[in-house]
Amino acid sequence: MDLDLSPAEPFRAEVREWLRANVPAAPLPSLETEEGFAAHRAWERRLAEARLSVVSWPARYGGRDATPLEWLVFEEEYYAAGAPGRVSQNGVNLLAPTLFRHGTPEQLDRVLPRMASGEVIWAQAWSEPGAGSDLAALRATATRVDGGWLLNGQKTWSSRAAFADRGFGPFRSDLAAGRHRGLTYLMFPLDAEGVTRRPIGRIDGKPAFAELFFDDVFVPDRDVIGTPGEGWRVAMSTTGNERGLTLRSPGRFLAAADRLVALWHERADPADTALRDRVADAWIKARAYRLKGFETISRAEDVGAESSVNKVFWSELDLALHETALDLLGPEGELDGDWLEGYVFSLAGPIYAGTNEIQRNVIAERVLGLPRAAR
Amino acid sequence: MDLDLSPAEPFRAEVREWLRANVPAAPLPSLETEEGFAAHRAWERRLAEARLSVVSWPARYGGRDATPLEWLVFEEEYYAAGAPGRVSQNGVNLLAPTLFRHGTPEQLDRVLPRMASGEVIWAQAWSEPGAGSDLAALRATATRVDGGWLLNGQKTWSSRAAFADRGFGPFRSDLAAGRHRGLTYLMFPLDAEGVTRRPIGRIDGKPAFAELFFDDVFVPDRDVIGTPGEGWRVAMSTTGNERGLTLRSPGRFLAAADRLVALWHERADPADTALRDRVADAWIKARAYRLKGFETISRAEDVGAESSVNKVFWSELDLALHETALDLLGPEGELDGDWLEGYVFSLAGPIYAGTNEIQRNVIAERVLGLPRAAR
Amino acid sequence: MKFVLDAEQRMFGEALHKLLAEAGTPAVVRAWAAGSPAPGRALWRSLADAGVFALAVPESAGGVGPLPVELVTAFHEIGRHAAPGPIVETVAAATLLGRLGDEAPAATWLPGIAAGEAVVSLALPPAVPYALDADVADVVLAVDGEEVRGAAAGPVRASLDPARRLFPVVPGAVLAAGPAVRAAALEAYDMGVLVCAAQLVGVGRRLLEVTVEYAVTRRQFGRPIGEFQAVRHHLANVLVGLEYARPLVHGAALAAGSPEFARDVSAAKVAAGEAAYAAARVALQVHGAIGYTDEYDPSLWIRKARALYTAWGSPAEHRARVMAALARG
Amino acid sequence: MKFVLDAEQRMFGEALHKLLAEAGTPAVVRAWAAGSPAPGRALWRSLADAGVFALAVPESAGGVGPLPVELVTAFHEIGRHAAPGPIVETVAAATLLGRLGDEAPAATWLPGIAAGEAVVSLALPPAVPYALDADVADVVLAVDGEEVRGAAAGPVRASLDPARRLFPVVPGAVLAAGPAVRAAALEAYDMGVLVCAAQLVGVGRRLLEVTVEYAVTRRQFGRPIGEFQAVRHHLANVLVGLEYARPLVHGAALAAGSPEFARDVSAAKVAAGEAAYAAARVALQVHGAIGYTDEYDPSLWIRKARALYTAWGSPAEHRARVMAALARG
Repeated sequence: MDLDLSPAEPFRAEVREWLRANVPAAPLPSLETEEGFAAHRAWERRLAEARLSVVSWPARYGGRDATPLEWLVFEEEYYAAGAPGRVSQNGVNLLAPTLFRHGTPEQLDRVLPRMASGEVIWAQAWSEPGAGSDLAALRATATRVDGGWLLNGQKTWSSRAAFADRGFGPFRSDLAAGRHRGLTYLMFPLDAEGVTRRPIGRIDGKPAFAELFFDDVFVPDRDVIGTPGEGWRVAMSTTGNERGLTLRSPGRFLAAADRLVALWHERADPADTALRDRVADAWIKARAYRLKGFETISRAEDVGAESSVNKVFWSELDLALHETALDLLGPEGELDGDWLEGYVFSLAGPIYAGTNEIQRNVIAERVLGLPRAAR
Repeated sequence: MDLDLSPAEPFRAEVREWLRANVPAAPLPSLETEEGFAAHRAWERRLAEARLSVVSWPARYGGRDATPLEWLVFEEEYYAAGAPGRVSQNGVNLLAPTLFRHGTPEQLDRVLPRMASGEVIWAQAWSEPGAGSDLAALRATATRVDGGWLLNGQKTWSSRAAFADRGFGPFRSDLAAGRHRGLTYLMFPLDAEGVTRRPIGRIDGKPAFAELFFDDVFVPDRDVIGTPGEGWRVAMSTTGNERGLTLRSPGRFLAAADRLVALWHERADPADTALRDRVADAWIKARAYRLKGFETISRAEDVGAESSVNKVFWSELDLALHETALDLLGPEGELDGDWLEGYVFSLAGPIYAGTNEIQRNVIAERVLGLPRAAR
Repeated sequence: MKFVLDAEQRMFGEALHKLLAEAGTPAVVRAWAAGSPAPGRALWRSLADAGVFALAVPESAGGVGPLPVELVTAFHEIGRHAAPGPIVETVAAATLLGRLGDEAPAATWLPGIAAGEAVVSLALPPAVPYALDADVADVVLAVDGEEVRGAAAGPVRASLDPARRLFPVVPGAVLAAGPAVRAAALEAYDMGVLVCAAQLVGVGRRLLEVTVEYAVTRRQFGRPIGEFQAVRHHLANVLVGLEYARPLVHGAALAAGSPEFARDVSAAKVAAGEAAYAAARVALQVHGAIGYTDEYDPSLWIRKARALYTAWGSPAEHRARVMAALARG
Repeated sequence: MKFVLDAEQRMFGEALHKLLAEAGTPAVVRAWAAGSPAPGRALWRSLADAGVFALAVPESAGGVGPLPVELVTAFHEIGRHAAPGPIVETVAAATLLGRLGDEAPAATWLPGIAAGEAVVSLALPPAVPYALDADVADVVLAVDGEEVRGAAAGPVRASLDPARRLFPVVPGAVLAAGPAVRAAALEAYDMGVLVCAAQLVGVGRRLLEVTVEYAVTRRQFGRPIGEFQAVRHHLANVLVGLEYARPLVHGAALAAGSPEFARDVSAAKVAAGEAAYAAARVALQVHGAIGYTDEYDPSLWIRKARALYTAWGSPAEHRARVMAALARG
């Protein structure tokens, strides 16, 4: 057993140097505004030009075949540098793994390079009213027509869909089949004829996601991922990514914990052990999450249900860390700023990508082997 | 609305004075030992001689018809004075209310005075192996015979039964009837022919409760409480007492919280706000529990499901308060002493008298009106 | 000893509940947050007509106060309906002016406060450094040591709760000065903490009400989510927290004027803040994504609970006040 | 980078698991608590034969150590089986003696420690004021500033965990003195904290194992209690806590000898203590009354978890060490 990170140090040095030279001095406008969205898209292009937008991908798609360790190191450096949020993350972390697993060579060649360059920004379209964590209750339909499919119905809580270019998700293509059957996984344009998007304000009012309405939206066969009717399996094969390491890399929390420690040194009364202990816990947990990440990539096998363990941990860590920051700021805590933005973001953690209650059920059944229960 | 306690002040003064003069300087040996049990029984006699053992009872049974407020005041003074634990509490708090509600005049005259004087100490015998919080699963039987009943089977977790004189609880008298039907509520001697008691060590090894085995133990009809077959209703009518105010009067927690505050002033680093905040929370919650008690006795109506709210609150308060004390004591925390004894006692709180999980179900259904659920 | 609201106090609370329900506060709050205070000002006047502000104004100045029990009864409903505006601040200001000893500012402002014509904002550093809704207020007071000054509003600072518009203060003319100011400011702070705590209990209660309603109607995996034990137990814990915060608020109200008032309002604020914030967290978790949206009404109370959690003194500050009081014995 | 136990380390842990399981530790622990140390001494020797103590003894003194990763692997199993005796203390003493610079006491005791012939207890105030099982130990060491002394045992103090017999120390002859003692004592403390943390993770893991087993078999209200969401979620939370404590323990072991060792063992002790104590609380709550009884085996681990929670430095003390290290940057 070892923690020898030296194989990744040259890469770390390169990334750190590039970020030092390129991270904008002033933070970009909020990702959840039209102006900020454009600015973040431009930033993705700069990352791509340095072949740093998708380091773990094969070179032919714009990556550099980075090892998992190099990817973790990249994430550490990226968030430590306070670099902009990743507007392309839903495509990179959710759609791309799906394509690597189920896509055709043609799809990979067509979709991935333009995703890597930020030319096309993707939005996930999974949830529907009445089907949040319960994917089996999906009702939006894909009807077979000559050469493709017609989409109808509604999706909601589609992150970034207010400004994104294209969307992806499962649609019900066989109404006769059972809850988990008869779903087909599709990619579609958000500016297509028949697509209406209604931005939804996050709890702080920012349009962080949107409702999508489909009225006979045509999708050609080439935009079906995997076998028609097998959309459930296709979707499930990447939920682990959403809950696991890729969407919430340790670097993000290490950087936040370091900023919290700095805030404590700057603002807190050193004698205030109540706050000190909470700051210490945030730092300890961020470090635990980092080490757990090294453990995960050191094991060959698929993470599987472990991603549920991850999701419960990082979402609670993120919330506790930001609650501590707001409490530390006292009457300033409720004021708009980075810490409040981070707090609002962290509030969603225990809810999306399957609520933590559902993750605990998964842990109880698949990890602990407790009897399956209806409730 | 007012908090005018003056009507009870004369009584408070009398109680305080008597306790000042009579509470043993040295603590009695542990209630959970034979020697300590005898000492606590003698203490009950002294309380009875001053007509302070059951203040809220009618005078004819040894009480002094104290108002609910006077009773709360008595409890505050009693625990503030650090007076001995009440060896008779299961009889006074659980059996007596049952008798007041369902007993015959003959039973009241026969049982209550000797309970008030400590001459007869009662143990509750409800739980059975396989029927802890689930009273409907009781299996110990009472079989009709000429002039009375024969008890057979097993009871367990009977507090104080190792040294007590008599027991009480529901037995299954009609095997055909449904889970909640066909129970009969009985009183029986613990030294009778056919009763075997096996002391059970608490987690700290002290024999705080016992297993009881019944082999054709005869109980005369006059020791049936209420109507045969109605034992479920009889039992349920006092579970509120066990969960509610009577078994855990505010005085107990006010005294413990004041001792914790004193311990903090004596032992803790005043700059240690982490501990300070936990001490403050213990004091605040103890005070909240006291005020809630005044609220409860100010309302006419029966507490009902509110006793479940009480039980969750005091059991968590008691545990948190003692955990704080142990943490405050650091390496001394694991050592035998009053705080450790209190901690061990508090560990049982969330379990007995219906686990807190069950209390939360009761709150969800009877207070919040959530749909009944099997699980 | 009768430690429950008497019939008259209960009726007062129910009347306010009715008044606020009919006013349709969610729309009023959204308008207030959007910079259209007119509906909020109208609601303010009807609260005044119902006698809310007079409760904080001494009889000598045209009020009926101070009546702390009636005030916490009112603020429970004000929180339950998320009524917008510097209501806590105006009540605290009334306490300040009523205690100054100096008659002039009291005579100038108290009758208007009682009548609902004067909306007052207040900065009471360090715990209350910003003046809430100062742009809408008819007067902004700023306490600084032994001085009370009129103040102008600096540039607005946005809050997590868009209905809370916070302004740094630019101190102006001295309205009163001297040791009496320090004492009056402490009483004003304690009164503000008390009614803020009452408001928090009302906020938590509404969050519990709407979340229970949602858990009964919303179905997932083929059954109402209120059947899932995790949801049931979350909600039961919220009820327990609120049930024990309320008596602390009532007890503190009855302690007004006693040496224990400061200690007791702090204890009430700690319990009310923790209970209301826990209610907000559970409301968000049980509602899921829809609870996380601006357009769905529970967000009004979820944001308010968090903002009030640190407003008028953080839980840590109030725990410190409790322990300091206990240290003095 | 391969941050998982290698095959050899895994086999070592599995061998100890087998050894301890076959030893029937619950009976050994009960005998130890009852004052019959013979079975415990026998177990001690078989742990030594398996190479446990040699891991803490430098090669120069007949050991193979220090090997921190192998040590935490061993202590995970020692905690999982609740093996009794001053095992942590003996390992810490071996570190102390190995670092003294002074050869004499090292030469006297280290070979015996490696061979399992010397059971050593240790007082390392302030965090470790009492000598564990001093009545059974072959030697009791007491560190006082820049001195290491032999010590006699004062009157026993009973612990919540009857298998932990704690003794005040009566310092005797000076065995070593000088600044090197202070440095060696700090290293000994850090090593003791590390293996105590590993032991806590093992204790928590066993509590999770037995509680899951109980939840699967025990039925209430007509179904296994493991079907109730409250029970399922309690147990899931315990797993999460343990899953993230383990990597901190392994990471700290790999930091031995680096400037971060003290910081990292403290972080590991905090996480392991909280995870193990949470496991104990859930084990008790899920087992109900039977878990609260002395005669039922889970009590052995429930008591140990609470005792070790504050042993070798409370969570608060270790959080303070972490933040102090971060302050130094």
